[in-house]
Amino acid sequence: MHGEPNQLKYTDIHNDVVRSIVETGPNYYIALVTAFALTLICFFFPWFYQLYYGIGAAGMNHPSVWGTYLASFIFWIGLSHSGTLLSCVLHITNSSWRKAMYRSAEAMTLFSLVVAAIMVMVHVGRPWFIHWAAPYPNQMEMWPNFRSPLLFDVMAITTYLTGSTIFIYMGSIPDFAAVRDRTRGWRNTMYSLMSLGWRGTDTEWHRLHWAYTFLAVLIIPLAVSVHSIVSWDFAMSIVPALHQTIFAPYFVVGAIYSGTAGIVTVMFVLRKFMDFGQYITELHFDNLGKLLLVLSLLWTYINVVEVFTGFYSGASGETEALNYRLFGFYAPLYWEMIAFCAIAPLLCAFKSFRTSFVPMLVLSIAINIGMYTERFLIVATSLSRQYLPDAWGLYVPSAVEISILLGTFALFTTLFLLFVKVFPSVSMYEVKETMESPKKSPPAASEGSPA
Amino acid sequence: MNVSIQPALKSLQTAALIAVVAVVGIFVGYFIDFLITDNPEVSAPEQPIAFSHKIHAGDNEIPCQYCHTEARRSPSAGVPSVNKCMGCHNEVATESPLIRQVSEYWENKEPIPWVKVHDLPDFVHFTHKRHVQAGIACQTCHGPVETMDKISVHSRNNDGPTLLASTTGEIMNSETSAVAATQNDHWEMGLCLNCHKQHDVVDGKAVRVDDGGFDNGLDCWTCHK
Amino acid sequence: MSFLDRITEGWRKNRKPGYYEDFDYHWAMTIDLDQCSGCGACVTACQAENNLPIVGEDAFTKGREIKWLRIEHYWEGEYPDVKLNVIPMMCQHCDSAPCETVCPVSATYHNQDGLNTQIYNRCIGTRSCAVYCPYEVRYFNYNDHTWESPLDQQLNPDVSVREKGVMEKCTFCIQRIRQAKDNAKDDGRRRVRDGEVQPACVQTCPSKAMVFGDRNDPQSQVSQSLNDPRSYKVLDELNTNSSVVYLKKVEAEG
Amino acid sequence: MPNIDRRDFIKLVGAGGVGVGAGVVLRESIKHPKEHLIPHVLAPEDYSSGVATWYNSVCSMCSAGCGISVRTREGRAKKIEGNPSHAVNQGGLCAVGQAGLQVLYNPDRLTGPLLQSANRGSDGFTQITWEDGLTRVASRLDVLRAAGRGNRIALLTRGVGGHLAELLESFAEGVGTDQLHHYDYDHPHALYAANERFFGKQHLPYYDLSNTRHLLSFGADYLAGWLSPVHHSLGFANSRHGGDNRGYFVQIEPRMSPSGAAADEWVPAKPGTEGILALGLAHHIVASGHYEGEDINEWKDVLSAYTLEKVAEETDVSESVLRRLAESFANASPSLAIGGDGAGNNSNGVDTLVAINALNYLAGNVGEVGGVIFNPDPAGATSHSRQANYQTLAQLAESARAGEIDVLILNDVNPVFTMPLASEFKAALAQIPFIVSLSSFIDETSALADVILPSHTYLESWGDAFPEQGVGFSIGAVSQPVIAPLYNTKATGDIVLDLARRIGKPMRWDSTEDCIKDGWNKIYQESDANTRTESFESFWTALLKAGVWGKKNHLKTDTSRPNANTIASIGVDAPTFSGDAELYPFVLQPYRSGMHDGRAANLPWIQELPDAMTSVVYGSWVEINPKTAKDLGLTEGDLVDIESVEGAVRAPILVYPAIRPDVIAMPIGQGHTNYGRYASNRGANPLEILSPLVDDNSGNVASNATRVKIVATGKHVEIVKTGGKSRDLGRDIVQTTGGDDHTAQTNSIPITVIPT
Repeated sequence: MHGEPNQLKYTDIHNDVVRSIVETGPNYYIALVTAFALTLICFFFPWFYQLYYGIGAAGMNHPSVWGTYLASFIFWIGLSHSGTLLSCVLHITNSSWRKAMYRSAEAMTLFSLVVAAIMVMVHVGRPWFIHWAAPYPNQMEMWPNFRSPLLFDVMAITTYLTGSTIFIYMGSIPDFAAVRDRTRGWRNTMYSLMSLGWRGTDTEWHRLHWAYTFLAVLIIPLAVSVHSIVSWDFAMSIVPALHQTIFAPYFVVGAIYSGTAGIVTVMFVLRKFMDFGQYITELHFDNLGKLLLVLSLLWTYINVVEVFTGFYSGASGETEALNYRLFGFYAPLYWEMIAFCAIAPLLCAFKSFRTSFVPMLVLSIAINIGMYTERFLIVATSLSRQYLPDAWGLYVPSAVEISILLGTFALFTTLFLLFVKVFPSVSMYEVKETMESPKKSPPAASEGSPA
Repeated sequence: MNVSIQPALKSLQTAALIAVVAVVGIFVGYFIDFLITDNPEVSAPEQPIAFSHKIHAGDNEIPCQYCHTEARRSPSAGVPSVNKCMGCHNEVATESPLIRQVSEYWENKEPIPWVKVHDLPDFVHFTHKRHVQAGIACQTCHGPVETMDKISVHSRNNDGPTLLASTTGEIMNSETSAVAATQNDHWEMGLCLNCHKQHDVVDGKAVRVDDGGFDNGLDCWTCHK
Repeated sequence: MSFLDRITEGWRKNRKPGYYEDFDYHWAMTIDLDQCSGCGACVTACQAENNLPIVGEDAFTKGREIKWLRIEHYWEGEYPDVKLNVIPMMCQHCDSAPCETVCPVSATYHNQDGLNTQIYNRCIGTRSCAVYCPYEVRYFNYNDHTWESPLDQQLNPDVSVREKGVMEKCTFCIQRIRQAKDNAKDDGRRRVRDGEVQPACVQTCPSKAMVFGDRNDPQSQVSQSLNDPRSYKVLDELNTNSSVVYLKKVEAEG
Repeated sequence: MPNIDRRDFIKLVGAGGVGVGAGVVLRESIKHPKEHLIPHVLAPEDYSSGVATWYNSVCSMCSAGCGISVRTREGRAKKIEGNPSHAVNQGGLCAVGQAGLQVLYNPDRLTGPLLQSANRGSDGFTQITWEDGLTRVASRLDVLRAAGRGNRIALLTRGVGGHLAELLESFAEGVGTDQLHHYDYDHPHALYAANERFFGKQHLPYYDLSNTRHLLSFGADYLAGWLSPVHHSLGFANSRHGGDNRGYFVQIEPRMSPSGAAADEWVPAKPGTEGILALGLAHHIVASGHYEGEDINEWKDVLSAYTLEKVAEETDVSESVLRRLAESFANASPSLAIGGDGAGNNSNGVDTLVAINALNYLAGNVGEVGGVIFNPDPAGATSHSRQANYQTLAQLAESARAGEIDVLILNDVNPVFTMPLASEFKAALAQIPFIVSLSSFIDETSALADVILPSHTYLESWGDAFPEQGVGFSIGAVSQPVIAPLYNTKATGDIVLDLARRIGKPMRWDSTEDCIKDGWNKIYQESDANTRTESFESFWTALLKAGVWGKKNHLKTDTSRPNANTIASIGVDAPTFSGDAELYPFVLQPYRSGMHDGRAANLPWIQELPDAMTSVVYGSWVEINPKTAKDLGLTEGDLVDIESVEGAVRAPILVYPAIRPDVIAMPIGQGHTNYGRYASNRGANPLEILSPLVDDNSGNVASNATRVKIVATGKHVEIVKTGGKSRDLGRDIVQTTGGDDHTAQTNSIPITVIPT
């Protein structure tokens, strides 16, 4: 390995990370409060109003009965594919540059999943009955409909959520232990609970590594299945421009794509505001940049395929839907998406671009805007142009919807801010793995450094 | 330095205890309210006139349908009109204070605002006609009304074998009755479902069968609307 | 026979075409487009029978009307050789209905009479059925609807008033079917007579363009009407296998 | 267990308390509210809770007189359906008929007598008692009657048929006035006039659509408003698929109506030239020897002017089309030509309709099955003789201005809305010292009343109807109350009877029911002995049960051959229009949409019923040809002023594919200013700007003869409509098939039998 980490001592890592947890500047609190306030104002208040008034608070209508809520749902599910999936792949492929960033990446997974789950609640008309979608014995002797792709969704997401939670938690146990040993008072109590009495014996390390790898292998297919299944919500319908076999890979690629972009954003933030400069380096941005390039090409290819099938089908419904997407009411959004997700990422071909932080940040944000647009278009354009022209309609999001959309980001940020104060946001022991062992034996006994 | 989880857990015990107490409290509170405020399953609601089914259906063995005449020909069993009450009580027990109340209503030509005890949600379609004609005893769902002074929704928590009166009025026990009491305790979908699964309609009468219920009887639209 | 075999067998049984013919009734409707004048009497009749809300002008502007039965208009040609084709569009009660597979809570399903039914109080409002339905005949309650007193006294007690967040659609006036069956039982008949039950739209149609009845009974008017050479199904290419069959409009030369 | 010190214990107690509280609140919040079971005091015998009861009655939403059966539950009307045994509608019912329930349950209904305590036209009405209201009116009437100036009392009522009409007559007699006017905006005055001139009969004949094989409809929207739409729909359907060969329908009108859409052929002739076109066809029929009667020469003479070339150029319909139409009309047998409002409400309206009668005569359709059949004289009174046309009302207004009217009694009639502004009718009413209204609603006219004595709706009161357009034989039906009155209102008849009593001119009946029964008793007596039931009472019960009475007596007309001077009088001049063709390039066609003449505009179901052609709801619009729109640079939703000589109305543009470029059309019914929450201040009323151009033969205003211009306002509004894109983009949604693929209808329609 090369880069700054080599100049580091193990202790520096500990100090840095623990500092990031223990020492909290006013900026953090300002950030946290703002985020939380925004969450309340932009997310929860509008949502409660909607619960009271009905979905009519949103802009949906007949025939466009789905709207931004579902788009956000897919978007956040997509974002969730950044972390866990990526980190699993990289873990298995032993790409060591992953180690500094994967913790926060996995955290993203977790929180985007949580947000996505909440979006489902926001989306349905009677969330107070949502439990009926879960299979449990009841006096009505009613079971959910196991043929429904939506039910597949519920299953897939809950599984994925559980998987990722265990994964991130298990990965951080040694670090909890490390923090535990460096903190006093309630923190110490908390971390000694969370570290489950980790001692750092060889057996423990052995077991951890084994289980960790096992989970990694387990989660990869899971992650892929999740987004395939999400895509089936649409692909299994017979709506023109949704009823397509390409949808599963389309969604998976899209998911990883936006996820990776998401990681870039978060990396930048961590690097900037928690000065992890030495751990998150050009190297990471360089690699992520390459990844983005590949993914964008894949994504573009699938879009071309989609357009072609639409055009080649010759079916009035398909062509009309396609035509509407490309040149209809929402056309500007479509071309914005193409610009952001197909053209802009080509810049990643240049190393100079990949290794410069701010441009990468801009790109990553642009990509995620584009990806959100994609999800929105999938919902909006196809539903308003279906088989019976006399039933065509137009869907424009309402203020409540937009506010809730922004609110989700605030919610996500809030969760993430809390995370960085609880979890060591850089995996200490794995970063250490990337360093040569020090000349003399490490100072503290139980820092859980690998033998 | 201590790595054990024990001390941490110890220090949390009190907090945990408080939490537990609070949660338990919620359930307790719910149940208390369930018991003390008007809940037809536990305490019968106060009626404008303390009418006793025990006296009428029990002691004097007046058949249910003498007053609830529409049960056999209409979805709703119907509440007897005031003049129906007066029909008897012109002669019977005219001096008792309760009957005086009735006759007051009658003289003022006002209806008696009975409080509804057996209440189904508005999205449920239940027809007394079909069930009565199938020979199902009123008590199957309404419980031993003839033993109740105050009418209340019947839940079979503690009382033993329910006496079931057939629709014609003569008393018989659960063995001989067309339909035995269902096992479900509460006035909810399961109650209907059990019965519909256990019974089949053979030339107009409900008969107990073991292979789950009759063809349309389990369709949601049988009872929902 | 292994457990799996039994599962698969049961599945096939339920998937095989004509599955619903095994049941007592298979309700179906034909609409003769050569007789329909698009007057809209059926629309109002439906609204009166099924407690459809008066949504108000604002809801119409937002495209949130609730009309279980609507008249679609399709112009053809330009002035002066211009024609207007109208077609009443309501739930087609497809025997292989896309909406039924997608509902996560089985709020919509196919019942023994070949009806595509919707249980309002089971619906959680994912609205996916409306997306999956190619006929766009499922309508969603975007908010609670009110009837200005005393208009509420007109509400039909046999049909529940749907609350906010619930999907609703044409039921072939299932409450009338239920009533007819009830009457049949009272007369000790096993079956409902042909023509004994008519949905509100069929009943009121001034030009008698609609026929409703039991497809399983070969003698019924609707069965005969189904054999009409002019009969066709809208969007038949989607294999929804719908129970509403239209009779083609005739273009005669003077 | 940790050792709990005092503070912990307090904490515990506190937590427990909070928990319990939360629990109680929780259940209280989700608990069902208490419900009550309210029994009858004395249960009526025909009542059973949870079981529907059906009552047969008559629909009074328009003059067609369809039979209805009303479903009631727990004493409340729930649904109106057509009475299957009534020959007029045979179970069918139109949207407005269905919406009758909302007349009954309308939130804007008047709940009791009102007195205008502020100045007129304001909403300063105060509740008064019936006693008070009736005495106020009676005293006024009594004074005038006693002074022998009863003629200063005017009665203006909506078209009331049957024995109520007689009741009103004798009331008018009682107070000593001949100023009794029935007024319906859409009463076919021209048609009556034409029939009188050609057939010598002041009746509507029965147009037997169901048996005709070829229909020429001159601007008659017979499926959606003209005379008896439901019965016509039945006939239309039956002619299409009842018999073995399919009827062919031609619609001749400048703007495609629902009937035009349903027809096989739509001929957009110039507005007002329908008669000329008819005579053109007649000319061809005579010339090509399809007609050989001995009066053929007279016909030749009178028709000589109407050669196909000339007609073609006057009507803007190609000669070949005319020839084809003439041929198929003459060859098809039976064939039928009808002329409706589109043709009748022109400057040459009556001549036009006469010409159409002539066409029927020449094609040998008069008195034939599938042609024009004459009804027997209706068993009960009809209102035509008393029907007020534009001139009559204008005179009424005139005499009001001259101060010759002291009291005006209005019954459920709204001329202020339907009369053109030019007539200054509203201003005239202001001159009348005392106005009484018997309407159930506040509308533009009854808002001007001093006293309002609200009457029952037709679902709460007695009445009967003898459909004028009929079914070819005597038919009548009784309208009975289906539910107890909702409010403190009285039946119109009872109010009138009461007034009569109070002015010391009691009539021979003591209630409306009595009056109706009395009338039917006569009918019962006249009925021939062998079909008669044993007693009137049994007849009466049977009548109420069936909801309809009919007698298969057919006036086989003596196809009264028009005499020479009738024939000589035939001829249609070119239509005249008010307004200069240069300044006002377009002819305005106000047409009846779903709202009847506007009286249905306060019914939410009707407001929310998408228009049959444009799927527009709530509000009105201006239909113009796409080409015209293009030339004027207008698109859908552009707000424009429609200006005539008399004034202007404002409405959004709706590009309409099937209307002549030189014509614009607007629906009647919207534009109410004071007609309840659902109708008020919505859309525009085209009738306002009509110029009072009267066809002297009918005395009615030629409502299709006003020229207008379109002035763009630059504003834009969104037209509220349910339809998306109304082109099917080759998706084959509405499929069609060739005429040869015709199949006989499998559901046999009950055909009204016409023995000949």
